[in-house]
Amino acid sequence: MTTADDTRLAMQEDSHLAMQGTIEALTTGDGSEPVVVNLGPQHPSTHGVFRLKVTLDGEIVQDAEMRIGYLHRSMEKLAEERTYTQNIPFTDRIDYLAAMSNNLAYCLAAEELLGVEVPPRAQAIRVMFAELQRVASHAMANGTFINDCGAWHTPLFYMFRDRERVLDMFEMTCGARLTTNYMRIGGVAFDLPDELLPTLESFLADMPERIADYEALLMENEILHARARGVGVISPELAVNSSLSGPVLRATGVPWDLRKANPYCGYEDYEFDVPVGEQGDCFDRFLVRMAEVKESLKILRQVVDTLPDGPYLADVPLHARPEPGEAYARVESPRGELGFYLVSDGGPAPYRFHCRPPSLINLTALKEMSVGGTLADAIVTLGSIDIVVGEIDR
Amino acid sequence: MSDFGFHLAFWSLAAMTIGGASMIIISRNLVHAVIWLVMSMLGVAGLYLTLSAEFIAVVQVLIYVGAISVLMLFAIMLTPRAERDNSQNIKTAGPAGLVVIMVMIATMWVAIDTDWGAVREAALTEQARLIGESLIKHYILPFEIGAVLLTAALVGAIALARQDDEDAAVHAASLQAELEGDGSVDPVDVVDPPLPSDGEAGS
Amino acid sequence: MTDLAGLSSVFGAWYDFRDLNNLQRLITEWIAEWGPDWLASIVTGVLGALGILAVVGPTLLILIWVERKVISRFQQRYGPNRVGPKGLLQPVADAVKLILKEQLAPRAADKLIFFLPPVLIFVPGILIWGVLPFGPRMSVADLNVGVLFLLAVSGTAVLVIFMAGWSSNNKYALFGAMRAVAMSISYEVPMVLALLTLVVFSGTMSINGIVEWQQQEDVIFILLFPLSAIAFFFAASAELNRTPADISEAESEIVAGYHTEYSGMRFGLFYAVELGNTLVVSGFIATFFLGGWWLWGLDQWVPSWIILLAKTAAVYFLLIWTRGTLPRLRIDQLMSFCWKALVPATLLFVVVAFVERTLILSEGWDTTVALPIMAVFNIALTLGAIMLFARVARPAPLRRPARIRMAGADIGGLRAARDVASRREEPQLQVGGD
Amino acid sequence: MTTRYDATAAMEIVNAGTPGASCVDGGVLFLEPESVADSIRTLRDSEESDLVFLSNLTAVDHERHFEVVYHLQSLDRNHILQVKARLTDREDPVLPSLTGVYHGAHLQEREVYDLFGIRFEGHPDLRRMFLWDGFPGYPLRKDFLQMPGQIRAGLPGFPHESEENAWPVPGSVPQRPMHPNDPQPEGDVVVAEDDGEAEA
Repeated sequence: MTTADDTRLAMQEDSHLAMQGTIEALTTGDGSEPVVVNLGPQHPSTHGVFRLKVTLDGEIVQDAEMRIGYLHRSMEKLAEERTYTQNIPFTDRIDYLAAMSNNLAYCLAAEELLGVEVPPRAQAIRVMFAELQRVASHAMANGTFINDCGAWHTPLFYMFRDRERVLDMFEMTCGARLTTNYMRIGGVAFDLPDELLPTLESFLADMPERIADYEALLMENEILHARARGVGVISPELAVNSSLSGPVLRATGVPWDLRKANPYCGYEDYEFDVPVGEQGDCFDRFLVRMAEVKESLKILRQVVDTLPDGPYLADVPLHARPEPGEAYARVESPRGELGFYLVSDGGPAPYRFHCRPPSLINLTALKEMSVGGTLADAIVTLGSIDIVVGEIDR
Repeated sequence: MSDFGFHLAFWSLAAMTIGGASMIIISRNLVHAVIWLVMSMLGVAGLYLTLSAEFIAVVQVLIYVGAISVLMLFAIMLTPRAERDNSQNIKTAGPAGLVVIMVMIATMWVAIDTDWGAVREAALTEQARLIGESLIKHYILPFEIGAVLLTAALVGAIALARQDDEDAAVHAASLQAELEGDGSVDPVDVVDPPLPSDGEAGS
Repeated sequence: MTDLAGLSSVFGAWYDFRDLNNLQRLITEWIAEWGPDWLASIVTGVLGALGILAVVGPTLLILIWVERKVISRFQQRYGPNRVGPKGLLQPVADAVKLILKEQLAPRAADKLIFFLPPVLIFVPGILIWGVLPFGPRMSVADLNVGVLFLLAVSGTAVLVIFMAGWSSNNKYALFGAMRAVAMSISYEVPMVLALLTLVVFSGTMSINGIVEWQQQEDVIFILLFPLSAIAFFFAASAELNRTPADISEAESEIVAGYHTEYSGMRFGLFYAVELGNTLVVSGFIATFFLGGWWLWGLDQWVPSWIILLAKTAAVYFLLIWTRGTLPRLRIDQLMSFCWKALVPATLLFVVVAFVERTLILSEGWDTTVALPIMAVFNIALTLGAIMLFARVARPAPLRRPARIRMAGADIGGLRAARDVASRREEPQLQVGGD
Repeated sequence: MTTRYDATAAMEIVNAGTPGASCVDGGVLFLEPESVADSIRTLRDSEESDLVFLSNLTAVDHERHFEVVYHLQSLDRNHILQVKARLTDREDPVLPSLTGVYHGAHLQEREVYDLFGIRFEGHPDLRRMFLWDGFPGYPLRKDFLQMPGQIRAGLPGFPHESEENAWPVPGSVPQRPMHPNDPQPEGDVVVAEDDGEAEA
């Protein structure tokens, strides 16, 4: 057994004793004494191995602190020993619910280093899959969010039905559903299969009805309103100062979307809008995600209509050595601003590989959002931020 | 009902009541004591049943088991541990015991001395109606006094609970100060396990 | 009944399945002929208990299947369909699995109190069946104080839940237990008040008496006192820990609440009792508010217990429906809903029932005319109360609508945010609000 | 389209308050480590630069020195500026914390501390984040777990390029025993992992 294992064991033993101590304090201690409750690492609504340590006075959260690292796989170190192309599968595993967006952000950074021009068809395919990924990811986020509000899995299963269709499309294109490994430096790995476009057409035809269903089921649900309105509120000033991004930032009213602000892959050619909220509470985040799904469908419609012909992959040597330099490319992933910062020393592998994880940075303000609310509010807030632990820990 | 069934019920219920009451005194854990108290009260409810007073029996369960004991559990949960340590009260235990014994003797004397005029007729079928009528007609004054007393207690309890709001404001302010301050690390959080020495390091 | 004259010999015979009590009465009369009367009463009790267990046990197994199947249809999936025909044997397989699982107990648990609750929880769970009238004479114990008995027995279950949560030495369990206790003592009040309406109006505390009153007056109580029925339904679902009030075992917050630390069949017992309680409470709702075993004369033809079971199934389906559809409320919302909405409303209806009862008894109003008028009045009052609540008691954040605007060309930071927010045009999406 | 904010302009804004900023060709703004927080606060508050959003904060180990890299973004003006600070002390690299300027620096600085060992002075809660307390070393430094024979971390070359860069043919290198029951190899085997036994 290594030293590290011993340390881990000692920690576990320690936390066990600490747990017993607080139980004692809770059951036999002063009533007003704060109680520390660990939500996670194994907990139904921490969405992975994430641990939220809340200090409670009764049911009121006095302090919330997160403990992460349970899923730390040291990707940034591992990536330094693999070629630029070999690193693409790693990015799948960073955010396994939006693998396409991660592929895309990494490839954009690598292309910036290598100075590669991406053919127009590849650009359009990238947009198509990034938006499909957004639909799938938001379906998951909203479903689990309502589950955290206490629904008994019904909305989750409804949303999963749509996500399933998107994943089927991924599978028919690149053979994988979650860890797609589809984007390549200079384009995408495969051209679209023949059956994809008809499937996508039928998906686009069905979705408006589905979304109307969800709006009827969820948006006027008084209990959902009671649970999510005015909960986990954050001001736009603090949101900007906390580097929040994505739907969490837009729910506060700040119209910041990289697809508009810094268009990549030809997003400037498509017509879509950026929905923003007003209150910055959990319900606005939910609504913003719902509205974003609609906008994504709008983009998908345009991509299908204007899909150009041509090569799907630029002529990039497999064993490319970029010039020494650095690149920072960002995309608007479903969770927010996802950036990859690559430093090259002229070698075959990145000298430094850094991912700007929106899930992690969006958690910066978790304490501010949840202190003062109840334990149940903290869970709803965490659910509304939509974290992916693979991306937090990397 | 023949005597055998009655005696069986009476003695087992009496054992349950007195046994539970004794265990309240013996058990050192307050929560255990409450659970024994519940057992004792259930025994009393059973005794009422043997006296054909099913209304009183059911009310006993409803109020004492369902409400009073739960109230006690809440009180225990909300009491600081230091104030629950009975060893500090050992000086008052003697006089208190004396008072209790005197009250008990007085009660028993009254109980034995009173001519209860046992009812030998069939069990009353409409006890609730009789109790209600006697409360409203004959004992209206005590009933009203009890009602006023309970209302006063309720208002007092709400007033006591209301005071917490001021504390809450202070508390929120201190919490805010803590948030804005330099955010010193909570000592509980620092898990600093001793690094195993070479000898202890397992292979 | 004249056309049934030929069959009259059937009535009251042991094979008259409209009333299963006939068989039992036959046995007790036979024992009373030769044996002591305490033996007869013991045999009666044992037979009743066995009858209930024989009904409850298999029903629970079927219910697990029904609940899972119905919920899965709500959720666009198939549900259990592998074990046995249509997955009917799935609950049996689950039970076998639970029995074979290892029984774990936390090291620091209070062992005696930890092991007792899974057994003790059965006591109120079974006792409560005793006063459910399946037919005119078909209840194990037709108590004069049946309503009170029901409340008293269901109130004791909370102590068992507390024992389970406290002894587990687990914070989730303790939170669940405290929430369950707080919920239970709060929601008992509207429950009592809702039943008090019926007791005041029908003038009896016997459950069978309440059903017979509905039979005599040809009316079901849900029409006379709809708000009491709604309050009772909600309070019962709160006591049963079902959504939207399942905070004491809120999965997304406190894992499984008071039975977090119970594994294997110990958990299975909690689960079974919970389902059984759901069924029996559906039965009581059907009895109190839907006329129980009586259905406008149909009970002469169809066995009364089948009518009751059909009504129970309807209420049970409603409970599954709410569970499959609604999110969960927060504890403070549930508490304020109980004390600020349900208690005053049910109290109001106690007064209303008292006044209307007095009108019938003292003023001698004819019930055939008075009851429909009162029903219309009470329904109007209920609707008014609900609308008043919706208007007055809505928390502040809900009074403003949630708005989603489209940024359009305004992309940027705080300045752009102000620009977007100050636009006059209608927001893209507007939800909620007054 | 997000534009690059001219570093020369940023340099002028900063140098008006706390001198020490420099830049090369208007691309990247270099700051003196001691004045990082103050300079960036100036850049954030200045109406002209308006860099209110800390997009990214990370570090790079350049073997001789560390580089802490900040990407600052203006949302309303839609420009981005890359700021760097060099730390030459490898033993105890210290930098003032940005948490007073950007709340969003909180977790990112903790991450850099965890993986590079760069201390941020004034950070309210500077603890290990991904790794546990007592983890030996800082894994993203290039000298972390330096292998015997001075093998440098990273990929020396593509496999096809030369003999010595080639990845070993399977079976040609004796495998490290994965389990005590595996056949023990003969001769010297480079064991990459430091066990407790090796230390003892």
